[in-house]
Amino acid sequence: MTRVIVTVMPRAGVLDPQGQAVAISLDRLGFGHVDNLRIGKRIELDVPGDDPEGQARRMCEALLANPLIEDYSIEVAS
Amino acid sequence: MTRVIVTVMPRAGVLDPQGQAVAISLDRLGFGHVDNLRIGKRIELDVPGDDPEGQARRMCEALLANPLIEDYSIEVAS
Amino acid sequence: MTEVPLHRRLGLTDHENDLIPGLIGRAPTDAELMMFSLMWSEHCSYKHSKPVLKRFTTTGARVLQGPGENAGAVDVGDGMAVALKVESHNHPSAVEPFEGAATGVGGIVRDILAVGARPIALLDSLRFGALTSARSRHLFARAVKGIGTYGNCIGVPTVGGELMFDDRYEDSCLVNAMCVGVVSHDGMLSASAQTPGNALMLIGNRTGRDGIGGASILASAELGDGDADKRPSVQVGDPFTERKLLDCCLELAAADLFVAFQDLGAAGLTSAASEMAAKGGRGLDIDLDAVPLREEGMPAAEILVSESQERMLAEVLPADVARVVEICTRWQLDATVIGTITDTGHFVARHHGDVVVDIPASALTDDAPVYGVASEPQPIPAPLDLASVAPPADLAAAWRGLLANPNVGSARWVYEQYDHLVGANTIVRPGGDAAVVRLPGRDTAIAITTDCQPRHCELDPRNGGRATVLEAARNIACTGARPIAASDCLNFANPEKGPTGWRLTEAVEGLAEALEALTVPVVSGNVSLYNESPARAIYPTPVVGMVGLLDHAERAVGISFQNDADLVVLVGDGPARLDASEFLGRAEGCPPPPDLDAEVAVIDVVIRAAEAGLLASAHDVSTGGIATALTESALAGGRGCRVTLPPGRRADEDMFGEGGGRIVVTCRPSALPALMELAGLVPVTPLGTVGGAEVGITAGAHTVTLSLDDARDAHESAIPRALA
Amino acid sequence: MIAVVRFPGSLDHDSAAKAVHAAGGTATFAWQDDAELPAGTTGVILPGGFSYGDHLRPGAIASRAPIMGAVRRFAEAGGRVLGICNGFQVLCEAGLLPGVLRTNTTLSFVCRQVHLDVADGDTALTRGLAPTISVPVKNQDGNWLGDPATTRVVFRYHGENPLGSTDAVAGVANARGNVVGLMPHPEEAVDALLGSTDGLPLFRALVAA
Ligand SMILES: Nc1ncnc2c1ncn2[C@@H]1O[C@H](COP(=O)(O)OP(=O)(O)O)[C@@H](O)[C@H]1O
Ligand SMILES: [Mg+2]
Repeated sequence: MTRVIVTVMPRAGVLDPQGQAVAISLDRLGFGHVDNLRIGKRIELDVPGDDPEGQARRMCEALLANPLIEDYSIEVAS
Repeated sequence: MTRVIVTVMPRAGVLDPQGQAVAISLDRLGFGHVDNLRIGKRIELDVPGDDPEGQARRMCEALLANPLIEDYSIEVAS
Repeated sequence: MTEVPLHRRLGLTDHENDLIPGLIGRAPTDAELMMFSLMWSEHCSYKHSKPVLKRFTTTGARVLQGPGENAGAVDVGDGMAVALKVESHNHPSAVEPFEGAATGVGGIVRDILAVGARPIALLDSLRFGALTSARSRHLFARAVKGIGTYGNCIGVPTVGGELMFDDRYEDSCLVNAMCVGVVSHDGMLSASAQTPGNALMLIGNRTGRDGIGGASILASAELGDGDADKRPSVQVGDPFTERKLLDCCLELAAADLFVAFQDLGAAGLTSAASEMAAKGGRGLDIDLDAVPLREEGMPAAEILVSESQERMLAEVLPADVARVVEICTRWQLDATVIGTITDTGHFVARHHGDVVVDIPASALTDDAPVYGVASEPQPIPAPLDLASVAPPADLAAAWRGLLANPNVGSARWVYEQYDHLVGANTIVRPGGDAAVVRLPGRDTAIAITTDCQPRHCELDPRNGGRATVLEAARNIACTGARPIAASDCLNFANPEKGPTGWRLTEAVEGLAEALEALTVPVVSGNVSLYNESPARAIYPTPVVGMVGLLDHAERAVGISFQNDADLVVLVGDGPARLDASEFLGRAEGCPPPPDLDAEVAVIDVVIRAAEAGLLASAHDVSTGGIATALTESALAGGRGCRVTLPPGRRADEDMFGEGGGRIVVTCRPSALPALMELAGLVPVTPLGTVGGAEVGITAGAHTVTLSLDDARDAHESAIPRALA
Repeated sequence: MIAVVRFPGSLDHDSAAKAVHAAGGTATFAWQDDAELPAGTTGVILPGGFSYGDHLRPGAIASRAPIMGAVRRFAEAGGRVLGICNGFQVLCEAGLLPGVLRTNTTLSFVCRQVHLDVADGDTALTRGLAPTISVPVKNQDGNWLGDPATTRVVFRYHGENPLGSTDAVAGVANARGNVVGLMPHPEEAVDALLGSTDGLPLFRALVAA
């Protein structure tokens, strides 16, 4: 098993309503104006086999990310 | 403005229903049994001021994370 | 420094600790002590409230199951039963409002499931501090989100509830949930263990470290400054698993695969298994190594008391185990044999080959100490001296202000976050008096409501208790339904203190008297005590959940004005008083005692008038007085009215005064004679007519009007503005 | 025979079946693990609910279930498919309809009666609907994001746009018009006792195929 971290973020140019709402709340809480706040997902998992990166990529293509609105990246723990 | 990445993950031992559902699905899609899958949030933002890390920590305490069920970590881009 | 002994840290008194060896014949192990501490907490044992609860009438012609099982049930005809129960999740919601409220919904739904019923409706009764407090805004908004997220995802419509904001709930918010389900008479399940040799199966989520100690620490102690320490024990809800559990268990029940069935709630496996055993006079032998865990290395005591959600316990014939597993697997749920039913009467648990628990099951349940409550009668305050309340300079402005008060304004902000339609049976939606839900596959329907009059209960608990029940019954009657059953949730402060104990006893007396006057039995309920902080105690808040039956679903009546030129008619002549009213805004003065006979008569007239098809709308006069009732019916129907109120003492009291015994109905002018005849001696007073784009009220020498647009703006924005 | 597809977490399958009956048809259920639709299927409904708890993305996990292969083949052969709420999300995730459904701009669940303008009454399913219909909307993630210029939009919110979707889109069809998805719930608008019968023609059209 290899520890893999998959990051799925809203694509640049796609409006992120949740991120916007959080930015507004932060401002209201007195943190001032926060720029470029975006919220995505971090998926941690143990992947079997000897090609964890390829396997994680296939998981992203098959399920974990929606290419219409999301980009993903993969990090394999050493 | 300093780029900061906040990672918010379900605390160890706290149920992660989303991670569980995704693990079941990956298995059903033929990826086999996946261990220790947990899903959290990745929040990217530009923080003003000269103590971005402290500021981000305060944001986590105030809003971004729920300390009852989530742990957070902060990474400041250099 | 001497170390505090374990039993005290677990919340047991020295006296209670001394009782245990006598019951089990030796000193308890730590795991056993933990189990006693949880099972003997107020939450599980009702040790203070049990004697008080005896006051309720729990039998009646329709009662199929009274208190004693996971939920009560009443007959609604044609072999169908309706199961109902109200439960609190106050303390968990104060610690973590989203998960606390969500798991409160999950818990009450599993109580209904446990009697074999399909849940068809949820209601939530909510009380928080004033919305001027940031903490209360947070608790309120997150609790609503938690209820919505859970209820929406499990597909049970949340069709009603209550909402009240008052400083007295600032430190101890109340989150009560009610669930109603349907089951055929012969499909009803019991939690009572039956036959030695049968398998004990755990179905649903895996067991983790959720809510360890929750039952004693979260539910039975006053919340102090140390709340942060309680954090790790928060339970997290998983509504997706709950939905699968519902579908799966109803399928298993339909296939007759459960001998006994029980949910896991407070105190987890300890409570569920000991109650199942004690109820049936059986024993259990549980192998804790078989319990599916979410985390490795959990000690026996933690497995025994974990409050992980979405789990059920079933007694299953050995020959049926394979089929149960097969069906659960299709629903992607774990189903595991964790033990067997025995004839020893003992709760035995084994872990890693050792016997870690071996005690009579009844020692945990039936032998819990019973204390009753303290009692120190309090004086009943005198009625308000009206002269001490300055009349408002501008009645229209006062009216608008009252509509914009979050205790009076629309709850739309809340109920639009709830799916109140799923199931396609919701006939009367939230926003009126009671909700009306068609019984699946039938032409009959039930009306459901939850109510309480906390300020009245504070000042005069017995009459407040009566007023609480009567309001619930009026709400049911306004839909045309006849009340048939009640459940209650007694939310009080520390009953070991004299005034609180007295209020608890008195309020229950008032509830019981009014329920008897209506011949409505109490079939289930729940108690939540110690709702106080060093700074303040809640009002006595005995929430009543009531169900009514409509023989003809299509005759259900709502609050909306239906037709221009309809008559606006007042049924009943109950008092309008500013004492403890929302217009006054505080618990001061003392509302007049309800007249039980007159109230029952008014309720009966409205039900019979609805059955006879005479009514276009009906709405009871409650919070905010008759001006509010008229405005709400006008807004709901999109048409105004013009009325003259019966002359009273002062225009503001006439318009905004509260007190029971009044229902505003509308009917075609041609229906008035029939209504009057049907009413007999009950006063029926035409007030005016429906029509126009404003509500116009003449009270004494004053005529006040409010346009529907102004009224809507005030009413609809009350909560959003308070939250902004 | 209309096949109503069930996933773990489906909620509105019974209401959808009732609507089919109200429209004079018969309904049967298909389970997510089935490889084929039931024999004799003449139309398919993907009902509302929270399949797989809406985890990851609404509809994402369900859209990868075995039955979806059969639904795809059925649609490609010209069969009529109606996706309601979560069913719409599943169809978008499966690529059978254009666009994607994201969280409502209010970030809250919204349950409310709304009016819809029928923007395209020419599809196999929307023929026969009144120009404006009253139906309830109830969802958390009903904010359709897509390109209206290249999409066959069949429903738009009339008046206020409650969920914040692109161009007030409430429902879309595939180019051929045999697959329709919408966020509001026409199956909750087939019974006068519950407030509206405006959704009935949609089910009549499905049943008529
Ligand atoms: N206030 C009350 N009025 C009537 N019955 C009550 C009341 N409180 C509890 N009960 C009954 O006592 C029994 C035990 O209640 P409880 O422990 O809350 O049930 P559960 O274990 O299912 O959560 C139930 O049958 C319940 O209906
Ligand atoms: Mg129970």
